[in-house]
Amino acid sequence: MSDPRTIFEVSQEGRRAFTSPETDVPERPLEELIPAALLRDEPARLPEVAEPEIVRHYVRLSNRNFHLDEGFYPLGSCTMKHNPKLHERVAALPGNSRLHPLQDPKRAQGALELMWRLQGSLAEIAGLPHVSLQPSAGSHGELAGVLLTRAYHEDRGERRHKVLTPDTAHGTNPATVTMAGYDLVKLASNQEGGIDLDDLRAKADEDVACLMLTNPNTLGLFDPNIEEIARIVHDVGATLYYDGANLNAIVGVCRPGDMGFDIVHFNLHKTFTQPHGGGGPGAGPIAVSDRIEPYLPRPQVVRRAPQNGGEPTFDLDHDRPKSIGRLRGFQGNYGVFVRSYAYIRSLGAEGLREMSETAVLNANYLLARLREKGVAEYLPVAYDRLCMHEFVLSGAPMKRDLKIKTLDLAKRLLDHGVHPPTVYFPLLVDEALLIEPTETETKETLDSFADTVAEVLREAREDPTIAQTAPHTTPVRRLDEAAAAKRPVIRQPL
Amino acid sequence: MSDPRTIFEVSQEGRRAFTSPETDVPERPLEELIPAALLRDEPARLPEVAEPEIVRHYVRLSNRNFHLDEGFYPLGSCTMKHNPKLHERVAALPGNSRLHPLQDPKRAQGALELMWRLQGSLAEIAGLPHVSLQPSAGSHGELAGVLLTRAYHEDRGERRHKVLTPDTAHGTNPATVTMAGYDLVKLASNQEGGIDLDDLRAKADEDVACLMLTNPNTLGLFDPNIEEIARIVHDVGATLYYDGANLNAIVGVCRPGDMGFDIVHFNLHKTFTQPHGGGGPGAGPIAVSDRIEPYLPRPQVVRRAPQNGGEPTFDLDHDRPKSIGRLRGFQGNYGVFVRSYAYIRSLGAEGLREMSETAVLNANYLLARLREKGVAEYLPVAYDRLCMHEFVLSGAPMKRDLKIKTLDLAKRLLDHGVHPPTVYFPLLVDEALLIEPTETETKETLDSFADTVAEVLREAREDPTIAQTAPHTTPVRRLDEAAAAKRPVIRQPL
Amino acid sequence: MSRYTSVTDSDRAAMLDAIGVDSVEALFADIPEGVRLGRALDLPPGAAEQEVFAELRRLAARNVSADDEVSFLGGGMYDHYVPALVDSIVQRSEFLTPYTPYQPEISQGGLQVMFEYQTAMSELTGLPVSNASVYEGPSAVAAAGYMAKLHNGRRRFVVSEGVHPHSRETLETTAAGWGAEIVTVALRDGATDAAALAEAIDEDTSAVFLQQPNFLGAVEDLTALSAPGREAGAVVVCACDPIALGILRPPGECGVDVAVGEGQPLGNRLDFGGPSFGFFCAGEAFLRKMPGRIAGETRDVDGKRGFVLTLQTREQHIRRERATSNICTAQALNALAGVIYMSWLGRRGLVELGELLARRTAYARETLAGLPGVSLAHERPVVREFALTLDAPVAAVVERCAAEGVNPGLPLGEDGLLVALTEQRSRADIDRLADVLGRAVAAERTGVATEVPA
Amino acid sequence: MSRYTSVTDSDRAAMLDAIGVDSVEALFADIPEGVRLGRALDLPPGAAEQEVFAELRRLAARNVSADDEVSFLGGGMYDHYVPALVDSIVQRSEFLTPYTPYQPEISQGGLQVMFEYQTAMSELTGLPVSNASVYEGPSAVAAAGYMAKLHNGRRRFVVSEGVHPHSRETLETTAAGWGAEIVTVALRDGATDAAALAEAIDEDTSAVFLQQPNFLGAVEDLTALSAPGREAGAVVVCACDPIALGILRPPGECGVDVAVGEGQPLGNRLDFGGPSFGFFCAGEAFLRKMPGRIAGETRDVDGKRGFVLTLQTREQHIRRERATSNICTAQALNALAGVIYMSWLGRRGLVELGELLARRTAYARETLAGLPGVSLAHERPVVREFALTLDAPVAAVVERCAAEGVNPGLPLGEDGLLVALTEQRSRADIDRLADVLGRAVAAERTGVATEVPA
Ligand SMILES: Cc1ncc(COP(=O)(O)O)c(C=O)c1O
Ligand SMILES: Cc1ncc(COP(=O)(O)O)c(C=O)c1O
Repeated sequence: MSDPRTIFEVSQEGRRAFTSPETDVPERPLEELIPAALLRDEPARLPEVAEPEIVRHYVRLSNRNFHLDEGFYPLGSCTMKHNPKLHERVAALPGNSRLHPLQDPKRAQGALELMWRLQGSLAEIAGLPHVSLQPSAGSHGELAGVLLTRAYHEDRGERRHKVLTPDTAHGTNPATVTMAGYDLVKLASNQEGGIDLDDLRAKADEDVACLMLTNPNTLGLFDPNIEEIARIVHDVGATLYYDGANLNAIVGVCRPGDMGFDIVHFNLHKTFTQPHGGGGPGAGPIAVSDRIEPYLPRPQVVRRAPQNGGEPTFDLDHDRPKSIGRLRGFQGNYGVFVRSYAYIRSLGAEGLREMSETAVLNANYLLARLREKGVAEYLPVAYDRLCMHEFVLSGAPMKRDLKIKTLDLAKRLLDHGVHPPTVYFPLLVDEALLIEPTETETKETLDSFADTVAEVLREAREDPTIAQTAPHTTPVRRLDEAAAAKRPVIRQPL
Repeated sequence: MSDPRTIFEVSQEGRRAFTSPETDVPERPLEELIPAALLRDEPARLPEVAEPEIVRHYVRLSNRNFHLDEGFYPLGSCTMKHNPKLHERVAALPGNSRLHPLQDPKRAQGALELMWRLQGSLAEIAGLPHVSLQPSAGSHGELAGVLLTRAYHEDRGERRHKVLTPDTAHGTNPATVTMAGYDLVKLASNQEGGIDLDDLRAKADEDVACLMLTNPNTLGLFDPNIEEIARIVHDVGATLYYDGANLNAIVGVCRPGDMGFDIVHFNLHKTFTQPHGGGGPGAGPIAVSDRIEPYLPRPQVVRRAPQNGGEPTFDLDHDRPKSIGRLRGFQGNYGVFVRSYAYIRSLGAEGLREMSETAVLNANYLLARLREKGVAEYLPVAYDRLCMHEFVLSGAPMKRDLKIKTLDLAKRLLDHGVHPPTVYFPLLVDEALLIEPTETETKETLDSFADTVAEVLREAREDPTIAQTAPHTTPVRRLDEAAAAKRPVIRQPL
Repeated sequence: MSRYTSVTDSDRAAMLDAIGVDSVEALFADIPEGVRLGRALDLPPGAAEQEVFAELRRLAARNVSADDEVSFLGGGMYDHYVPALVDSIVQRSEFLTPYTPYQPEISQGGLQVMFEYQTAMSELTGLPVSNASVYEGPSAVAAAGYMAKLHNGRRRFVVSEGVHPHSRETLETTAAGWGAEIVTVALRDGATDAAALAEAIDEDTSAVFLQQPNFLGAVEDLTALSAPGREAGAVVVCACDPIALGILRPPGECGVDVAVGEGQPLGNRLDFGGPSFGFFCAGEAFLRKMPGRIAGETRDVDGKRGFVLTLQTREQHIRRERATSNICTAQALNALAGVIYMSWLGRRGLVELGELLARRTAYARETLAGLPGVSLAHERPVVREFALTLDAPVAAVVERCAAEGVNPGLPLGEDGLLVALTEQRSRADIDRLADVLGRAVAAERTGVATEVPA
Repeated sequence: MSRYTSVTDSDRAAMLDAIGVDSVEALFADIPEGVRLGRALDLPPGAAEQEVFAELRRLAARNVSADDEVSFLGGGMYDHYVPALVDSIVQRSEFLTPYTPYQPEISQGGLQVMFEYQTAMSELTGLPVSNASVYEGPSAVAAAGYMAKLHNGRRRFVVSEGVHPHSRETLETTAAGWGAEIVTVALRDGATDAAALAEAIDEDTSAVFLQQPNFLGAVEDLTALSAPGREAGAVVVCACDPIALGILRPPGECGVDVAVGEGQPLGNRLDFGGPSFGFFCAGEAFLRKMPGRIAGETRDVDGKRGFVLTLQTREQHIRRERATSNICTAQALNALAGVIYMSWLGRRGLVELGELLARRTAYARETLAGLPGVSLAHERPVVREFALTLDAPVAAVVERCAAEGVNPGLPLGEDGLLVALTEQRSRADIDRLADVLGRAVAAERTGVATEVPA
């Protein structure tokens, strides 16, 4: 495939796809309406292209993406499960897609009821009574959670400046801690990949505002000491925050609220199958306990008791004096709520539990299958236990014995038409590969992935250079990321 | 790419994508409702696959198609112009897509008005006053046209058994003649690629019912003798039929009715940009003169004068005693009508003429450009004149001097990511290539096509085997069509 | 320049220069003065995308669609739920925009889809040969008539009155071309009169035409009805509701030679009657006489599996006037929707759907027949559609129901009503119909002088 | 097994066997008894696709969308026409379903889109650096505040009252995290009071926040308003309506350091407020402090052009607590819609659209201001939105208009109304608004005791 041109390079002066509606009002010169000094001298140099070439340009570009509807996508921590096509249909209903966010709640009852029902479902799933749908993604939920913690403590006249996160934490956790104005304190992991309780006891003091945890954690392991952890954290008056990115492992089996978490965020674009869109949109609703509720973001979707025997009505409650305030404009990513609500309605209580059970079954089967194929010799599992919905392999022996790094393996997998697992995360595992198959994959797909990994290792035994120089069949091959960062070219010169 | 499996090979017993709505009525055993003798013993062996794998299967299959949104598609006689995305949106409006064909006309006024307006637009474009939208494609329109001719003559007590078609005619013309119970008489072409008038005069007698013509014809040439041809045909009392497949050359410039044609079919999936869908759907409305009108298919969409000063209403008129009757169920391919109507509204009178002018400009430019590139030496134009919207090259010199056939050139073009022109048609040109760029292509695209053809010829001079064994980069290479026809495997053994 | 063309003024100048003419006019020199239009077309000016969309929205809003009322309309097309995955796949440019697969190497997607479709239809009908689609139902019946004529050269068609009126009329229209005689056999108690049918068949009979279930919804005894035709060497043709074939004995097991029908119920939208697709299946004997395209499996030069259009005697081929049919562009995209839908239903889903329909239909039939002034037009077994006789003028009754947002079905003559169900009509909808229809019939029956709502 | 999973009973048996456990239960052994749910979730049972669709259709039907009334609502999101090609491209699985492009070799489509988007936004704002999107408008303003803090370490924000209330509140919420002080500067005659602004700015001021056009629709003199902030070493941030930037002097030419805003008007649906995208552009000085993703051009080992995510200090990287932001999943698909829309409008279309809006808005403003009981809240120049003062309670007036199918705009306080236009509101629509609003105001003004329709 030849180097693709950008839409700006396709552009030819004078072409256009847009036809303006006729000017049905007086054609006054613009300068009469707006002082010339405030007007542009030159039009913005947007592309000039007719519809057929715009379509071809983006269709061709689209074919340079690997995607979930094309093949296996076991990207750990991202829960790349199938996105039901029904969800796009319901999100596109004019009553949803054409509804203005500032429409009077009286005339948006369907949307508010859907949000209210979704809040209820998420509360039941989290085991925590109160939900705000506002955050736009997981990290936004994290920020909300830490700001809620701050509001909670300040309301009690407490000043705390530390937040704890384990060394297995996802990068957004520490970043959130800093953004929210706290000092980060890292916790060590124990032999089993869980929190080192002694380290926790040592660090948990009155200055600690919160412990942010993922459970199962980013190793795909459920921390069996969770009750003790909660006890320790609560004893020092801190909050326990649940990073919901891994919720897909436990829905209907156990609930963060029952584990003692005070605040939970959901990634609707993971567990509840909002398509990822190549980097968003998503949504990161939060569920909280009673003591945190007063501080939830404004506005809240509420149900008002039926007036004079009629139907109950739904409204936006802005009157929340202790609220941390808004985290964004309007009511959140409603289009995402529609999809996730449709998903919860489609699966129901039983289906949701089956979803998690199958996710865990698929992960453990794939792990076993890889072992069968003798992969373990070069890619041992980091923690030799049953895993939950994902597991971590270490590429250290492979690097030592076969001279191919985890990165090389990943790039070689591209030539086999599968998306590589998450690589070099979590940080505490050397040459880590984080593998999450999800519940929507078939046994055949898992088998063939295991065969492919085994095949790449076999090939490397014979000739490591093939993997070292992979990929070979992709639209472009390894790219010079260093140069890109050193001399950034981040827009087209026109 | 490995051999793709069929959906039946993907199937695994017990899997499913369908969830049945609950049975909300008594669950009576089927045998109570329908005698067992009339029931199936075994379920039909349809595939058993969950949604994620159905989606992947067909998405992957789709990527084994070349398509118009991917690249240049100069398939002569097929008018592969851009399909505006707006048309899919309007066709999908529930008021259109969810309208039952047997809805009472009173409650389908919007649909009937749209059809009535489309009839009017097509009548104006054809220069013939009466239109029936019923035929499902061009050949269906041809059949209608010949049956109308029969009805017209029989109504006048005439029995005629011959239909004339030129040797340049598309295969559907002769096939139609036979299906309609007529004997085919072929007309020779003259030096300029038009009808040989002497041959026509010789063959035009009282037994001739109709002359079927395409103008511009399949050589892309406009027959300047059209008025004389019409005179000859009408003098013997025959009808003159216009195969509208090439209408894209002349819209707004001249009209079949004004040339003397009695009956015209349109290919809405060509001139009026209904997407081809890999072999349909299309629509083949017909326009006719006053003397043919009484015989038009039933029902006709009509407008009824406003009752008591109200709006005019639209209706289906079944009361047409002389009608040839139905050609199909219901009212025709309405979804196609919606798209074509949107297209006519988008372009308007001026835009439609510009459409044809640009189609002709693009064709002549591409022809000139190929000449410039020295292609003419091996691929001379069959008739060295200005062409209309398409033109024919002969691969005879190329075959003789470079040892590559038209088929080889076509197959080699596949490796360059363009769709080949129509090959070996029309039949009277040796090693024919029929090239139709359409108006929606850019000058750059035409230039690069010319370069590509020149490059293939250059390559063939050095090494003809490359083209002879092409394609090399497609999902499959040349296929054994003979074996397929000799030992047909036309369904999967289960 | 429209929004779909790209020739700028400077492009045009350069292009004319390359061609060697000085104006676009000059390119049309071959067109005689006498036939030139010499004026602009009398059509409205072009409009912006949003304006065209707005106009079409206004028009569409003036139709009462299956979204706007509780509809029991059937009679050949049925309001089944079309799963979202069908739309999302069918709308892909890769399937939506290519032409008929003339270049198999770059058309494997479409060709394999045809092969899968043919397999599924062959399973459904119990016949070994399926083509890749014809236009739609009634013209498929007519095409079967033409194939019968090619097969046995006879010119006499015996047609059951249970065959859809549109199919019978279409058969007549096209048969007129080669002057075939058509004999219609009446129904008895809602089903084809077997004795009368046998009566009507003779050794000049080219084909016998049946429908399963028939136009009044009755399940026919195909095995019994096929026998006389086969003995007389006639081709036995049966038009079928593909959904009903999910539970009914397939025509191929009943002595039927050719099974055709309207494919719309298989994952296609109503679209006010089209585009949908017609299916066309037959026995081995007809392999080389089939109309339309057929995809076949083969190998490429490297031995790789692939698919091609095969058994073609059409279009750009020699002996063109000897083609077995003139059909060229058919309904590939609609057949694609059909095979996706069948994969979605799956082996068990197809049966579950048929059973659900049969049960809800039985419930509806009993409920409605229990209404005063409403009786069954026949008591034959049915799958998803049945006919009623009203003791009131059906037109007026329908208007009353429509005024309450219910479309009770298709009027048959003065007092008949054809009621159809799909899985989208719940028991609650049926009860609603019973209530509305009951009151409508009562009002019209007792002839109370109430204004019929327009 | 749901319709989205494929593990049959025999699959499960084989899989458990390979794992070496005898039940799925066993896989959850690590979960302590004490925290197990031990019951089914209290949620309704699952439903068929058609049932879920029907339920969501019922809910959606209870909203009054921009399809159901003539709406002049704006205030941050605007009802522009979204061309069909945007939907058809954005809905392609290739764009809809991949994750963030962590593997550039198989993500060139998405990465090049980001690069094109960054170029277009840079053109629109007149600033050299754009990221690939943030969540939406108001949180983009807050993100700019955090970047300013990283840039100059100061903790004081001076905010014009012309900045959207949602943006100001979001800024406060997040600034609370690092304890910044926020000073609000009032408007004078509808625009930011330049003198008061200069007043409020001191050497501790980290950033100055403006909006163009401001919340009341007035076009601000950015050049004048930026000066004092720049002199004081503060970061000048301006939230912009991207459509207005088609004709207004770009912030980058007015001394603005950071231009952010709500991207919805660029080809994104209303969606009751999201998902859309926020844009974030800045001067070179901020290149390495930008939040979110940025795509950069580079070459592969064969020298082929390609694109990668660059300048990342986020997520799976070291020094994570030093990240310039925590944003991870952003709004890539919405930004894609944005760049497709901008390509569709094109260089000239963007200007034509801006001019059409300015002219229709001028017409609407004059027409409405001419109504008895209606006056202009300010007389500043506007592009597509303007504020009115009513001599009547706005809430009641809006209800009256709604009853006639017109949404006159966003109520401001007791008697203010913010009216917004898009190219979808024709002169006829404006005249309709004038008629309906005029009567509504008259009725409420003279306080006639007519029932306010609910
Ligand atoms: C463990 C974990 N936490 C947090 C996040 C951040 O979520 P988002 O990308 O929705 O902001 C992710 C996403 O990758 C994650 O995997
Ligand atoms: C010249 C000509 N006539 C007739 C036809 C038949 O039209 P359709 O395929 O719509 O039946 C075609 C289509 O290829 C054609 O090119």
